[in-house]
Amino acid sequence: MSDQVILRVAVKIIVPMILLYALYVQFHGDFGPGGGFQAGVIFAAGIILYGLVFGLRRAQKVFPTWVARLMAASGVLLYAGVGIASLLLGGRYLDYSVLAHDPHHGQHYGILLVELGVMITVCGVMITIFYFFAARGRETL
Amino acid sequence: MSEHLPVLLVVIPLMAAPTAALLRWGRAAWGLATGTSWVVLAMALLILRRVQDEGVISYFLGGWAAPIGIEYRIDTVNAWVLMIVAAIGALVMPYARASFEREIQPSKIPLLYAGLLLCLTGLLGIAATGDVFNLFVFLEISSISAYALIAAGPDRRALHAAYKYLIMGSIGATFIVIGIGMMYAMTGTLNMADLAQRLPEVSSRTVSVAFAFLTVGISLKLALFPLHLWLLDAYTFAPSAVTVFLASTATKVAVYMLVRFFFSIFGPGFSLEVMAFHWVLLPLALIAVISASLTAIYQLNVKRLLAYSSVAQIGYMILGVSLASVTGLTAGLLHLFNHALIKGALFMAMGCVMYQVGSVRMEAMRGLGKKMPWTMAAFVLGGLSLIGVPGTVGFISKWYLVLAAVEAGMWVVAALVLVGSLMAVAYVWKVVEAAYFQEYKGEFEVRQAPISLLAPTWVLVAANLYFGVNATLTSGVATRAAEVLLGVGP
Amino acid sequence: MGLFLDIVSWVLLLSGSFFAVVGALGVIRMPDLFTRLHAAGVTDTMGAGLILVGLMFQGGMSLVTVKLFMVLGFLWFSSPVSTYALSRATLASGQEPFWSEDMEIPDTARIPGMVYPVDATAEGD
Amino acid sequence: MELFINFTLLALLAVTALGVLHVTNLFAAVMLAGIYSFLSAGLFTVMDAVDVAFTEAAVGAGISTVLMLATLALVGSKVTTPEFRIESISVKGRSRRPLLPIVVVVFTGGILAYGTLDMPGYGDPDNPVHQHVAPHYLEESGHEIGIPNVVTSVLASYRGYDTMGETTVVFTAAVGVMILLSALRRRDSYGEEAWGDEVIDDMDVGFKDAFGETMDPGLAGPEREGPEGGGG
Amino acid sequence: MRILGLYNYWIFIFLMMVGFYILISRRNLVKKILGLNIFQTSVFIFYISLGKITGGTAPILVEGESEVVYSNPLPHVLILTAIVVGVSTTAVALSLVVRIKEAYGTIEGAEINAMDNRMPPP
Repeated sequence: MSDQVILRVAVKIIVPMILLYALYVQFHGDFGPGGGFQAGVIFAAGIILYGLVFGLRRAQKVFPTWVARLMAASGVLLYAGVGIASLLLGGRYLDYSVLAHDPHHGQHYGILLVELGVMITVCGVMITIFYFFAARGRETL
Repeated sequence: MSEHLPVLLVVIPLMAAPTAALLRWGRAAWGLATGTSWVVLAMALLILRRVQDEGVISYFLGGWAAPIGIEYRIDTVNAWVLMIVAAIGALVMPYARASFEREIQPSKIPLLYAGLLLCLTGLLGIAATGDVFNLFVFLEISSISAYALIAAGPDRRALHAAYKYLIMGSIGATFIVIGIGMMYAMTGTLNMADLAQRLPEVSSRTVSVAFAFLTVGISLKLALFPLHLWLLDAYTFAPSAVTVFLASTATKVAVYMLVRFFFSIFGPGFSLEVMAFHWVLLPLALIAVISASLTAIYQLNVKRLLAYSSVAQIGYMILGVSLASVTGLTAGLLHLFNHALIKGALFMAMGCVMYQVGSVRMEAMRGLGKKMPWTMAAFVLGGLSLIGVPGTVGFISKWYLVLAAVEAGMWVVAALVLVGSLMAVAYVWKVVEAAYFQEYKGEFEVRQAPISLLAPTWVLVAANLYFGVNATLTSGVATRAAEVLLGVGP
Repeated sequence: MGLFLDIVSWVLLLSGSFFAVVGALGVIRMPDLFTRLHAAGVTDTMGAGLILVGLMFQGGMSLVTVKLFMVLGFLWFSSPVSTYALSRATLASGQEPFWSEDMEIPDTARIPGMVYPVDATAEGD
Repeated sequence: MELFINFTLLALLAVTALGVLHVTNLFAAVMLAGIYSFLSAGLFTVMDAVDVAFTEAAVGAGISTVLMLATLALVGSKVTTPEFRIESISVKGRSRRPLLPIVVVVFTGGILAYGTLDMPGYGDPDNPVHQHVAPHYLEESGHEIGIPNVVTSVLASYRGYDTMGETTVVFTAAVGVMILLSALRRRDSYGEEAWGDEVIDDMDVGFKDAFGETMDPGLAGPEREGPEGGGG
Repeated sequence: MRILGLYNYWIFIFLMMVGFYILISRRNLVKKILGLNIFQTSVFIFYISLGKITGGTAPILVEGESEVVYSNPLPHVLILTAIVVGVSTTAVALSLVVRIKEAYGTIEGAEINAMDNRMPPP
């Protein structure tokens, strides 16, 4: 269906708002409900919405498959890497207190990085899964 | 750095998995996976040695003390299971290269290594953790990767097998979650040691129900007799290397979970006296041994035959556990290790056959004794070990099992164990007969399996023989683990 | 003043709920998907809208009101679009509304390439 | 008031669950399952679990439903009618099917209900769960971690290792989906012919199905002389 | 009063069992997954209900007020993890269903079983 002007215009307006909202959820997670996981899902939902309306090919131009795959892997690596870093700095695994001169700041940095890792992985994974399902459908049709 | 070994053991394969998934070439992923698995094995051995020297290792993740944060708590039992899983992992990874290259589409191979590494991570995580919810999380890592790995098998029935496994596995996991939730509701904690302390104070109907749900949930993962149907198809249709890995590790870890929950968390007092679980598990284990062995005799597919045999062997392990004495538990825990060696060797031999012949049906075995002498010799030795011929590891575990049964005064049980062994003679003989006493009728030349497949197979066969002769090492550790579980001895 | 705001807010909340119920009834009672969509639209615009405005009065001059305002804006933007997409998908899947016999479908409302049964009967006559 | 909301939501949940059980069209079932997730998100909010509600709404009602719909687009949304099933393939023991699940379910539910008898009452502040570990989080996280959302503190720091496991689970799902769905499509080789019914009776087809694809053609063993699968 | 404190749990058990029943009684593969989802979601509800304190509020600390009663955050954290695990399982299960449909041409468990039974083991 190529002539869905209304949908396209609406999606063009909504998608940036969704992505922005995802970032809000990500960084507001310390003060209210939200966090890496929800943000990742919402971000992915934005891209998926774009893909649903504009088609898989255009979505993959905006957000290539390899990027999604890289994100899926690197989020986990970031999370585990924070653990390794705290280990190298002399703490226990995932002990954020050693990440900065002051345990309080260390915890803040740690949580920030870790939540970022969660968001990156979740976003990458959800988009990858959607791409794979959608690509399967295109072959069938 | 050595104090961080328990967590590094799990985190290193965890970090290797995404890296492997990003690699484009199967060989590179293979190198990474193999290297990782060997490092893991080295660490597991170090941990086992340290636990034996120094006693329980406790590691607070994130630096938060036990009930507040998550704890890794490694005693002899954990270290033993970690060693088994790591050892099989270290042998399966080198084996997987040739096997995957023959059975799997090339573009997917790096992903399969990632899957194997994740499965390894999950199993190690289950075995290392001292927190019940963390156990569930790692259980799911291993299960989800196992579903995908099984579905990668070449036959379309692999898909259905994986689906059935997924459904049963998810029911099992959900039951485990319900059990954990009820324990949490009564005690307010998730830490195993803390639970063990608090549960006796609140023993009640809720705790009994939690116990029941955990038992059923773990039995599903364990493929204990009436719940074993998923295992047959899963082992039959999975890619060869995956079958080797899952058959020799996944069910072992499930047995570990069972003994951990029964003996360490609920405590022998509650499990044995209040719930009397052994009177439920003992008959089931016996039925598993007899019926699965009997069915195995009639199988026309060797992988399926071995899968039935696995169900029977799981029966032996549970039999040992449900005898609930030091000797019985020792037999069960020894059989964890021994069965991993036996089934690893047998399934690896079948992987070699699959590689060269393309089928593991009984007809395909005809004349292979001459065509693939090393492969079939490995199978014969593994088979002897499965039967329990003296001089092999199989004998050691059967010996302890019969000893435990006699100790408990259950002569019938001891006799049934021997009957099970006789049945094993029957089904192993069927394969041997086809391989050595029938002529090869195929039209194309069958060659010897490549060395990269034969080497891991023979390492396992050699281990079968070595630990069969020199059993002091393994039985020593197993006995100590049994004593730890029952809370007797040092 | 506080009491007055409270009364206003409750009036809005209750009337919003009334529209929501009417919409729900419509969804159940209407004969086909398009008319049901029409009923559902009542819930989206009037029902949810009035309830949100009522809540804004409860929230007073705070961040909550700003957020509610954004929710309202989003709702009024997205619900017509989704209704439109839904009806269009229904048309594309082959269900057509109860066209009255002699009704003309204006060209602007047609989906290019789609065959309308009404035309077929008209031509047949 | 809270009780009333609670009760309404629970009743709606029950109706929706029964609806999923009842409807035969998969599309409707998927939408009802999405509604179920949404209602449970509402219930989570009532029970003060705002983070969980948020996640459930985003995941259960959002991503899950999208994935389900994507699947339905690929597999079709009609449940095959029973008549067709009997006609095409006879399944032995069909008549005893319906009884076993209901027995299992009633039994399981009964045991669970029995287990709740000794459970602490709902919402009671004296429950063991509120006495042991949780107070530490509520009282100490303020100065140990220093962020207001305790759930985030526990999630990312106290039980950060669990969350790492969770991230790995998500990644595992991606690996699994990639393994499964990057496969070459195999429909041409046997998907269609297996669908026709008389062909499958031929034993050799299965054998060819199993190995015709990935094995070397020469390696499928002596049984390869079977018919080439017949007309699909 | 005691029973009143427990009735919630019974409703959750009812919901769980409806999901469980869908899971084990339906033969359609997608329907089974829906049942699994409902089963798991109901277990989540059960967990969250454990953490609720009557009159409590969401566990987001309010500056300077010491009299606030917060609900227990630990079940929330556990369930956040469990939800993620659930959706991961669902994704893998659905891709399996897609592959099964391609390979067998159907997603009815009974038909697939019958097809499997007619094939010899490999």
